[in-house]
Amino acid sequence: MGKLRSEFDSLIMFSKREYIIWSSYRMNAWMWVLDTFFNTTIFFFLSLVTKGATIDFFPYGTNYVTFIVLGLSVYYISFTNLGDPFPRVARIYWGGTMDLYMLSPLSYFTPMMGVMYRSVIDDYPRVILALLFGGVFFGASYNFGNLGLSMILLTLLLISTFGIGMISASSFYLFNFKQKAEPIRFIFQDIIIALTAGYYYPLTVLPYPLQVLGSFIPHTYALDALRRLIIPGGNLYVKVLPLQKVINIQPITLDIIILAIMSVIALPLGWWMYIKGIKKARREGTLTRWQ
Amino acid sequence: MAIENIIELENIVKTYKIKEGFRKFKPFNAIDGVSLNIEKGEIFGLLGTNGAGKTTLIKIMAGLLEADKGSGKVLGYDIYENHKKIRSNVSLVAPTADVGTDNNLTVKQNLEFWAVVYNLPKEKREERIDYLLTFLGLKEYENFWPMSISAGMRQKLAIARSLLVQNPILFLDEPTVKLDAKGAESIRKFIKKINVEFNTTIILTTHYIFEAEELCSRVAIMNKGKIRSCDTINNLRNNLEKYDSFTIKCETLKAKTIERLKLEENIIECNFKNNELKIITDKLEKTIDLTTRALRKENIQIESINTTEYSLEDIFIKVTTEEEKI
Amino acid sequence: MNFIKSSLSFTKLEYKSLKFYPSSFILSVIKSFVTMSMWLFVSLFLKDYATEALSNYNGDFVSYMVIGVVFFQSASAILTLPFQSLSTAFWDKRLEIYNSANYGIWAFIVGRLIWTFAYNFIIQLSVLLFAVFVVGVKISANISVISAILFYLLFVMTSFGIGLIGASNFFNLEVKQGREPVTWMTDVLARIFSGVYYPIAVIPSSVRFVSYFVPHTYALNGIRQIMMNGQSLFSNTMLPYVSIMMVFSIGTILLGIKLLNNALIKAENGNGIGMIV
Amino acid sequence: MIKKIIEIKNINKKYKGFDFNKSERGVGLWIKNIFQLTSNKADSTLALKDITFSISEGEIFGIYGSNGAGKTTLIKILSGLLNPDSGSININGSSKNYDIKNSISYISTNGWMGLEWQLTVRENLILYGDIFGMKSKLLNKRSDEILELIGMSENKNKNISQLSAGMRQKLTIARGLLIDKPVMYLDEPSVSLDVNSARDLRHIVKTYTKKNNKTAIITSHVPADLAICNRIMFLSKGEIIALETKEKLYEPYKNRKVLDMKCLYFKDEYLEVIKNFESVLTATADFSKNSKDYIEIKAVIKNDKKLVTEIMDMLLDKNVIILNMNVKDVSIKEIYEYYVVDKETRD
Repeated sequence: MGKLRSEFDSLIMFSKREYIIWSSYRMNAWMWVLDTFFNTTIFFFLSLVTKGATIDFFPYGTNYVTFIVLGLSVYYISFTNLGDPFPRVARIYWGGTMDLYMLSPLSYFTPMMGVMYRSVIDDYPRVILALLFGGVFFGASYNFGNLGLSMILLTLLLISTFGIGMISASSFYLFNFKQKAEPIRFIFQDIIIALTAGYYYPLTVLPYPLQVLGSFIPHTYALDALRRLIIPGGNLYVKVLPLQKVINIQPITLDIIILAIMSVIALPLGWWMYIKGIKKARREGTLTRWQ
Repeated sequence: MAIENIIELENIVKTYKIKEGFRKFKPFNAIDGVSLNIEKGEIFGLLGTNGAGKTTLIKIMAGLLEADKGSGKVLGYDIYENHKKIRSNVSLVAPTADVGTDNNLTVKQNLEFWAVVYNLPKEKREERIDYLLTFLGLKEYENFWPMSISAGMRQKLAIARSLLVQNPILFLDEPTVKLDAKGAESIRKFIKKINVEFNTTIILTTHYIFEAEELCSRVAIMNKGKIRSCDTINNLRNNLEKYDSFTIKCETLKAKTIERLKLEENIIECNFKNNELKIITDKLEKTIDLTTRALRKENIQIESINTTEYSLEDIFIKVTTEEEKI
Repeated sequence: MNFIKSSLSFTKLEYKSLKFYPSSFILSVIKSFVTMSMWLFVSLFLKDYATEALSNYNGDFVSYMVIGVVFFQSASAILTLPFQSLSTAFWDKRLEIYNSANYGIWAFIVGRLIWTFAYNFIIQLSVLLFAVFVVGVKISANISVISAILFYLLFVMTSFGIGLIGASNFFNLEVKQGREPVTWMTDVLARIFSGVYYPIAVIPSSVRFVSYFVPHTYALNGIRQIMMNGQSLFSNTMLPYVSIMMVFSIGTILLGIKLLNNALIKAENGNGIGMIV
Repeated sequence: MIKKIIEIKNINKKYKGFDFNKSERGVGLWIKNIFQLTSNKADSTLALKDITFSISEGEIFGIYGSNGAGKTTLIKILSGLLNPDSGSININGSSKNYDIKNSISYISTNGWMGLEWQLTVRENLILYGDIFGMKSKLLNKRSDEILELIGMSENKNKNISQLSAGMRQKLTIARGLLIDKPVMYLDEPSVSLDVNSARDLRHIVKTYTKKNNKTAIITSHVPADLAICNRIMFLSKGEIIALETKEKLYEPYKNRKVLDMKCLYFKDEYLEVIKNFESVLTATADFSKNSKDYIEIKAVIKNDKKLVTEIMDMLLDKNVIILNMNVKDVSIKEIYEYYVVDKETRD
């Protein structure tokens, strides 16, 4: 019990530290506010190419800006949870602090989650900002009818993406990828997700094979469900995703189930791999940079 | 009571795979059958040229690296099973420690951060940090950014961090490298002080011989992953030659004085040429005392006395060159 | 002469490091393909609604988008180059060593420019060819390749010039890491106002004026004229674009050189090029 | 008449927006944003104050000083990497920054030392030569020579990452020798080398400069490095506190000696007795040595033989066994400290 307590304390401490550091880069703070704003702007203008003609991308209602804003939100979240663990581990390693953490009573994961606060502070608020900008400036409209359900979806998304992130992070030691690029993360984030997550377009635009590929990542289901729920005029019953067409239950329920399964598989797997990786590193002497 | 060994290693072997181009590896024995016992509360020095395996050995002792063969206990924990226990009970200051201190946090903030990470009880933190800051003379710099204090100070900060929790063992890997004479000296002073104050067992690597000479109660000289010799500095010296010898410089010496000296039982050899009386003996203390007194009785001006002591450097070079010969 | 030689040796260095991580090349190739196809899908998604807005690009939103993205990508790589080079060398403590030779830093930057240009040219070209021949993105049947390349060069030069201006802030504003204001701002403005993803006609007239100050507007428009309408560099429609880009490229490059040089001298008079401690 | 290759007159240098003793976030090192910059404009550190000296061709010139004394700053100024706020430099007959850079080779040994990790040892040399616009033919020939000289020719095709720290450092030196310029600066040449390689390095530098009539400037903390210098400059707080040949530096301690004794059965009260001899200036005994069974006594004394004998007799009466007894000259560290103190007392 006391163990857990201390782990928790250090997590808090990490967040404190990361906050101090983050707030000392005032310039960047401004830049990322602007960044979010500009990102939304681009897609707002993009939505104007229709010259007022209403886009009707069944079953996600008609408001393209809302559609995009939700896409961006999921993008930001996945960017942190999925994309960040690996570079953070790399940073600890190259920064030479890995050995120090290893010599502390902390569990393997605490420091690694701790240093992620930087991008948590950086990215999570963007979700709100995006929603805000969308609503205030660009006429996005939201339907928070069943907020609870959306929250559940969000949490599931957070967990599952983080799980995949951990898997990619563990490859730093397990497969000894000491460079910037790392296949697992790259294949997931920069290829599959970038193409098939459908941040900016519904999955239906893609050729069928890509749609199938898309049904292996949590984003697809999260976005599908969230958009149905939050975009005004979203339809809850029509099936669009390949899997939805196969399994005959209500789309949103299916989405939640799939997300839950993904979370339950990905996270434990990720943690297990990470421990394995560290064990391997201890044997081969690649644990710390200091030679 | 018998002195307990805080570290016991039994012919440890560690082999790295060196990458030799694509998918080609060649084995490299970083540690090659090292056995080592370190007693509680001593300052133990590991000496060796670059790449002699000092750091690897430290890593193994600190539980950061798993040995391939051999057995060992650190703090009574087995180095294979209980490495987590070992890790959380030893402190370490690596050459990269400087990187470990975050440049965006002030000196104090850094320590506070690590205090929590090292899981120091809340109520203790403040006083402990204060104590350390004053102890290492960093008090007036507590609100400085690490980048704006000297390298020596940063090294001290790193040491302070490692002392936050009073672990029984402290590893220092080249603590004074890249410091100027003054900085290095003060660090050395503190190493001694720490050893006395907290009675921490300190294991340090260095290639400054005088440093080891000044600090260490025992040294192990490493070369090519083997420990060539491991003993107190005096014994290392004595091992070089069975007999001690000393020379006394003085203007003149009566022939019969020399004769008389020659008769002494402990004096193996005794000759006097160009104002130097060279005596080889098997009982240094007695003979040197006797001789000096004898000379003074005859009121002879003694300019200098030199007991041929082998400096660690001699030993070091001797050992390593012997190694090359084999 | 020596200068060329030493900058080329830096180019060689870049090449060497590529051989060290061949994967990084492949990855960046894939990345640019992915980016392209991502936007391709966006345009596919919206093209049915966009015909009216794109009437003067004969209504083809897909090819409009692809061409825009491809050329914008390659240019923005050049844009950030000078600052990136300085920053990396600085943190590796190499910058001062380079500076201990006359024009060492310039050789370094130019060398990397040559490399990055070649590198990007190949990648983006392959992306374009892929888009045209595999995906079937429509482009004009009779493109004069010379004009395309020449105009593209103008575009690159402009980006490089702006990049240099930005790099001068490495010493002027002491921005040693992270994003550098000038290049960042240029990038953002280009993304929003220069019509990379959508014709500037759709931008609300109240803010549209910004477009006219962003070189990318003219560059991308010109490129599209060449690629989609098969204009040659010397046709009357192209004349305004070419002349404006001429002015931009020469202006920015000269200004950039001047500013960065002054910045370097300022640094030498001040706290030096490298780290103090 | 030997040619003066370096002439420096009243150089001053301040670091703006940078202060060692100010609690700023590594100001001037990485100022994060524009807002901060303005706040740092104000404070500044004095790096060098009114430095004037000259070095003649073929000389090995040593600079000794504690951290922050301004050694590196001076070197940078001499290499045209930094311009002084005021004063005049003249190196190899020119004061133009361009020519200065052409007539020096700057060897810094900190950090990655500007080595390209992607390249092999030899390729590094080649690249460096190219940067300095050497002719390829000459370059190839010379880089082999140099590698031979520093004894690294067998691992010239190794990657930098495979080299030990010491090796890397040797390589940086090699790089400095490669571009064969009249003056070369060695900044902390033996900082992370072990005894043997440091010794080799010193030898290399010495012979090389002699053979090719080069001028070398060495900054170092290591006394041994300075032993090979013809003249040594003491820097403290950015000022020259002494600039002399080794012999001259010892001038103030000419009639002083250090009495150095190692005794068994020495008790601390005897120390008082020693101090009471009128020609003993200072005396210290080190009882803290836990590594040795004897006790070291150090005393700075006036130079007379009688005193030594007296002390000896005194100790013999008290049944102290004297293992070692030497009357030594003073070491460079003590000298430096002497000059620093002396300077402070003067102002």
